[in-house]
Amino acid sequence: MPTRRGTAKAEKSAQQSVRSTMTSTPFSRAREQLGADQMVELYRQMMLIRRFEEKCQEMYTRSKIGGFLHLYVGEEATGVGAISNLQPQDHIFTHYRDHGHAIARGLDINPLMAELFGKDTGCSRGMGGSMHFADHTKNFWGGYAIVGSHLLLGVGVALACQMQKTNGVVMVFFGDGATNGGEFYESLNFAQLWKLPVVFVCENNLYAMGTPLEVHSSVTEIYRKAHAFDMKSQRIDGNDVLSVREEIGAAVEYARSGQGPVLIEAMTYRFRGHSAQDTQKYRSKEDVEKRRSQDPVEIYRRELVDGGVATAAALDALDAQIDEQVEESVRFADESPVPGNEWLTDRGIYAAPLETATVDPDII
Amino acid sequence: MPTRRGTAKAEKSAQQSVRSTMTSTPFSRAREQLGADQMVELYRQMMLIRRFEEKCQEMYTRSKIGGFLHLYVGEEATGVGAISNLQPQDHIFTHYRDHGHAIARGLDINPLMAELFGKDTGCSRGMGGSMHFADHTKNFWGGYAIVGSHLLLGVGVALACQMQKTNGVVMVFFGDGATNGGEFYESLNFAQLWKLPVVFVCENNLYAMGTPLEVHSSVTEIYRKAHAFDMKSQRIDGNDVLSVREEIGAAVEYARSGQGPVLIEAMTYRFRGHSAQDTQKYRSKEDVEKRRSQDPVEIYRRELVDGGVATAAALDALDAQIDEQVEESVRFADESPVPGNEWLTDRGIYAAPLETATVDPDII
Amino acid sequence: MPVLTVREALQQALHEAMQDERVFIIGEDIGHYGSTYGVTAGFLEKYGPERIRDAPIAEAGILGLATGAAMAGMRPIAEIMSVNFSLLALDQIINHAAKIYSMFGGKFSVPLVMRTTNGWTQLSATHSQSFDAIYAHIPGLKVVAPATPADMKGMFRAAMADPDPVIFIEHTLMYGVKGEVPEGDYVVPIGKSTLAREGKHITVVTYSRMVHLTLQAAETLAKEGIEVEVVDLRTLRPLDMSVALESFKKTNRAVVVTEDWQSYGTSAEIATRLYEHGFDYLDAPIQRVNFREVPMPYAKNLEQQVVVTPERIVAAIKKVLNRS
Amino acid sequence: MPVLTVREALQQALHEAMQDERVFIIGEDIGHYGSTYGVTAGFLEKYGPERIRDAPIAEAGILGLATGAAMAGMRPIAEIMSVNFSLLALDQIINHAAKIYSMFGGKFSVPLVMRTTNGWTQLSATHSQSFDAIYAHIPGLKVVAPATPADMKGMFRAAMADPDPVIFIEHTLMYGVKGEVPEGDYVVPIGKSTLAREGKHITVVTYSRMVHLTLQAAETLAKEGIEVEVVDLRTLRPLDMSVALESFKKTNRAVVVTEDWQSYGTSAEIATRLYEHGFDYLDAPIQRVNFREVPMPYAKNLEQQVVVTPERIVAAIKKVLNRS
Ligand SMILES: Cc1ncc(C[n+]2csc(CCOP(=O)(O)OP(=O)(O)O)c2C)c(N)n1
Ligand SMILES: Cc1ncc(C[n+]2csc(CCOP(=O)(O)OP(=O)(O)O)c2C)c(N)n1
Ligand SMILES: [Mg+2]
Ligand SMILES: [Mg+2]
Repeated sequence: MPTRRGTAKAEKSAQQSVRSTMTSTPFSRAREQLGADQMVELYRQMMLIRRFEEKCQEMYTRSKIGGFLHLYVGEEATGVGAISNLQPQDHIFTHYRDHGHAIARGLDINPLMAELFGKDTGCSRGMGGSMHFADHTKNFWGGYAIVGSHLLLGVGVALACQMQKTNGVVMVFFGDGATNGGEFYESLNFAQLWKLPVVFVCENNLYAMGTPLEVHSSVTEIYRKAHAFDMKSQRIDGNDVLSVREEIGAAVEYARSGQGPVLIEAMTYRFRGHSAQDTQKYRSKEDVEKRRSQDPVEIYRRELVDGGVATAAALDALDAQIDEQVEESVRFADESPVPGNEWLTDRGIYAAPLETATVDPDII
Repeated sequence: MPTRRGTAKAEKSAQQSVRSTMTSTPFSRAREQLGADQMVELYRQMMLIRRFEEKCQEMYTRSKIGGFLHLYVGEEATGVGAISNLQPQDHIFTHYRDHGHAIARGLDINPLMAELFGKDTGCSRGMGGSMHFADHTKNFWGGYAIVGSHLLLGVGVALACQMQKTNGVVMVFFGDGATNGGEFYESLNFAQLWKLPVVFVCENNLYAMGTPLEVHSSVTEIYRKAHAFDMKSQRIDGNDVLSVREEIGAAVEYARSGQGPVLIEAMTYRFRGHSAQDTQKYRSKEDVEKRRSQDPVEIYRRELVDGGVATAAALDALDAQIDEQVEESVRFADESPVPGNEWLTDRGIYAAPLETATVDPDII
Repeated sequence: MPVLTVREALQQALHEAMQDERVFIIGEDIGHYGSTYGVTAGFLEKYGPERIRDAPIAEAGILGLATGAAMAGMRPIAEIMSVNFSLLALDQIINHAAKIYSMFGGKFSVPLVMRTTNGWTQLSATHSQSFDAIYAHIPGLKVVAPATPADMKGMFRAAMADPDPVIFIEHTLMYGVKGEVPEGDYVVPIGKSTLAREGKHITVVTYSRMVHLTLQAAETLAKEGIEVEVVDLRTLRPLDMSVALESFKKTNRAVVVTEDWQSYGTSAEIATRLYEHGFDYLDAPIQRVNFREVPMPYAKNLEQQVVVTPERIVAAIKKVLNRS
Repeated sequence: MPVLTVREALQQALHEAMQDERVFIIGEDIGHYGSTYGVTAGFLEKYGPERIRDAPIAEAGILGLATGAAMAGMRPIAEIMSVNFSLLALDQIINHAAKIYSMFGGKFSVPLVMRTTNGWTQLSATHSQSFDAIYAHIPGLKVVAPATPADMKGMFRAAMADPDPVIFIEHTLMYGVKGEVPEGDYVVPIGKSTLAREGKHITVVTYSRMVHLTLQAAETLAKEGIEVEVVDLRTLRPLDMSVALESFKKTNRAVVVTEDWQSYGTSAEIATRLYEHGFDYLDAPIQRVNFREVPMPYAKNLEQQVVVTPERIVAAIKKVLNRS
């Protein structure tokens, strides 16, 4: 099982690799191509996701947040690395485990925390909650909670991009468990058949809820599912933000060039339970501890310091700033008003309510 | 495009072939292993299907048959060759184009014609019509009319076979068009994941209704779709009954041995429209004529005669017998009573109707 | 006014819709095959494969792609050949198209039109269903089922102009029905029922193909001096009961005719609304005429008894009238 | 009699069912995860992976396989974690499980039990729906939604003994509800409604979790001298109205309480049947109490207004009583 660059290497289908191999390392290339500021920015995003979600957990325990809470803790490198390749005209669709993708796309965390608190200032006006973050100004089309079902929406937006000639690319995130439902395959066929600009990013964290990969899928190398459609695909190490950025960057360029979609399987691991309800009897504490000791955020921090990109002191200062920012988001959410009752009328359901209402206003 | 043994050869994935290649021909091997009677029996079945369906067309024009009528004319070699490998304890599921499979499985044509006439003596008591032939005594589980949807039922029966240790194998027929819907992929995953004894037989006749293969599927070699599941698969010439029998025979044995499912793609062609309503503007008359000139039934007949397996006179006599049999089925159907009104009550809907009825008996 | 068939009226509306570059059609066998019921015949040749998209047999895919494209500024028309197959797309329709506007706080909208057909003709159990009640049950959708060529055209235009997902229900046995169709910018708003025939003795509330059968029944009864008022609902969601209630207040008696299974079908909601809002005007229980509640048999002798006929409508009307 | 929770009663019934070798359970996260709502916790360890089949996230597949296996002599229990996901399996359920018996002339049967859950708790629009009306609309299915631990056990046994497909609807907010449960061979037949509370002033017809909320409302009203009779339908298809009508004839007034959207929901059919068969006993229009007809909002202040509460039931009852 691939874990970290240097310790293990993600398996790759030779035929499917979307970029040529080089002798330098992702780190050295990043230093050249990205520069220090950008490299620290990736760290900042990962750490912001981490701290934001730790706060979410706390707020959930304190019943400030309701419903389901699916944390991304441990998987930050995948979302941050992947999304760092996108342009403003590009698009994102994701599932219920959507906090990380939203933050990586640059959504302000105040409306995110407010969303979790069910407030009117929330990014979805308090109507969606944790599973349904969205921001239309950032082409962040939202988190969806029917497993596998949103892939088709992403492919639909890609079709719009192609027909409108916007040069936009759609990135769709989903889990390993989402690759067994019919809608996944229909998505791949449509995307490849019509050569649509989609990058499918499967975050393979080895479990679908509590069902292990090998119990739910006849093929455990998810990237190989693309072979049924002649689609380019690749398995990558999802825990190394720089290599994620590179590999998925190549996929984004491929899709943007009009050659068709790509399926990326990013190997990763979630440190927390599937949702706040999970007792995690399907995996051992030792396994989880072992993975936690290879924390992608920690390791990247060390790399930055060891590689001379940033000083520990600078990163400490950044961390403190992040903590403050997260605290501020809680204050913002706390002080925000709850959504109004117009959401219980046709005005809350339809872009164009009709004269004859569908919701009886006189309902008891 | 593979057509006939000798003129073109069906493409095969080397890795996927389920039987070892030999230097002798299917014909010579058949003569050794099957013997003349069995070889003629295959001819008889193909010809019976052909004549039965020509009669169906006639009866449809005369409004004796209603609804949709999807003829198998031109594809007989696939069904007959495939099903000739099955034992009594084996099972068949098929789609709405089910006449050929039913006859190849040995269903008496009298109840089949009666079914088409909507009679009580029909194989499905007149409740199903052309698309829903079935016979529980022959493990012929019926034709289904929601494209791709019945594959899952077949996999479910295979699960029962495995759990009940019956040693039975399930053969499921469907078209090229059925391999794009989600249920197809879910079927393959379940079957491979649980190593179920299923032989999936895709009859690739190059069109889904009027939509050409390359317009509906990103990969036009359907057998390759099995690669997403590590499933054995193979493309074969579906127009040569003897090679169909051999190739699918190997697949059946593989499935029966407990090693898991196999996907067979049989290349074939339907001579008639998709259904009786079809104007066939999506293909040229010349194409159809060309394919008709390579009629699998005719060619097999010539092979039998040229190879000295049967005399032309003997086959003529057989044909005459078939004609008579088909006429008899029309008489039988004509003279049979229509189904009774108990089908309009709970007795027609439930194996165990309840005291409280779901169908209001006093309905106007 | 020109007389057109339902098919021709729809073709006109579709051609008009195609003037908008954001519009495209996605569905099975709409192009190369020439369209199952002939509505989009010639469209592939005229508009090309970019805009007339023959889709794989993947109903969830068709609806999912159309929904996504609609969110991103296109105006897709998704065609599901038969409503029976739409079950495969219900997750997309109910969990996405109907939810996206409110679930994301009104930030996205889904200007999608899904065309589909009810119908039967010895097609047996899986090809003869109506799911009108399922669609009409879902907040977030608008559901229309016009009966006349004019309404087909006018309501299709309204559907295309609407920024919300509209389920547009046609009927395979109605494509040949003829009627006058106004030319030009003719729009019939969603959510407005209408009177299909004036009468005074009893109100029949119905929609889609049943309007025509009810009118036949009304003709028959007119000869016996019974004047039937026929209300065509045209839209199932939102359900505009104003015309029906107005009529009911005059006639005090009603029959509801719908071509679906009775229990938990559309006639239940329609009847309940009549009872609820017309309670003080009620002279007799409302009769419902529907499919008999069985999977549709293939055999013609049985099918004929399952489906609604003018005779069954006449019988129901007489039953209500005799009662008082 | 032992007092059990709904969860425990179901567990008992499931363990009993597993005594039959033909029975197996197929569903998502029923095994390794330990069961989403705890019902099948420990089953994998006890019965092994052959019979406790953790399935991929493929709802159509789960139902399709279960239907096929049922046809071939097994007695599968298919679990769909939440009814919201069952939309993905509706084609299998409606076009296959419900049709196979009659479509093939009675030659095959489908002894399948599908367990699934309604429920909500700030889960937003796609995780808080009820599709009771959709299932209850389909001939060929039997649809039950018991309210008490005893009925859960007794009706689950009846469902397992039934050779037809049974949709068994549970509720995530009801697993902890306690009640007495008879031991041994206790069967509650499908299709029989029952009286949950005797009263004389008004009849409330309801089922599933709403029974408990209605009983709470009845307690409140009892203090004001209003005696509410509560009918628990228990089965939605077939719909046994005998107990409700009997009660209605006594009280002449009724409220229908269901936890789904009002329009075209289960309350429409229930109310219509009351009107149709109780017409001569009617003193006032029937009130319906349901979900407000919107996709469920996440925000708690809004969700609380969408869902049915004892207060809303009380208000509806008072409205009906004041009217006459
Ligand atoms: C269609 C559907 N079935 C079941 C569920 C319940 N469910 C929510 S998340 C989940 C597991 C998904 O696993 P995976 O795709 O690997 O994503 P991960 O949570 O691991 O990121 C399940 C079964 C659902 N939301 N939708
Ligand atoms: C789910 C579904 N969608 C659409 C249809 C309508 N339809 C019936 S047959 C058919 C084409 C199927 O093509 P293929 O699978 O290649 O089989 P063939 O008819 O060529 O044997 C279509 C679109 C259907 N019956 N079911
Ligand atoms: Mg996962
Ligand atoms: Mg085909």
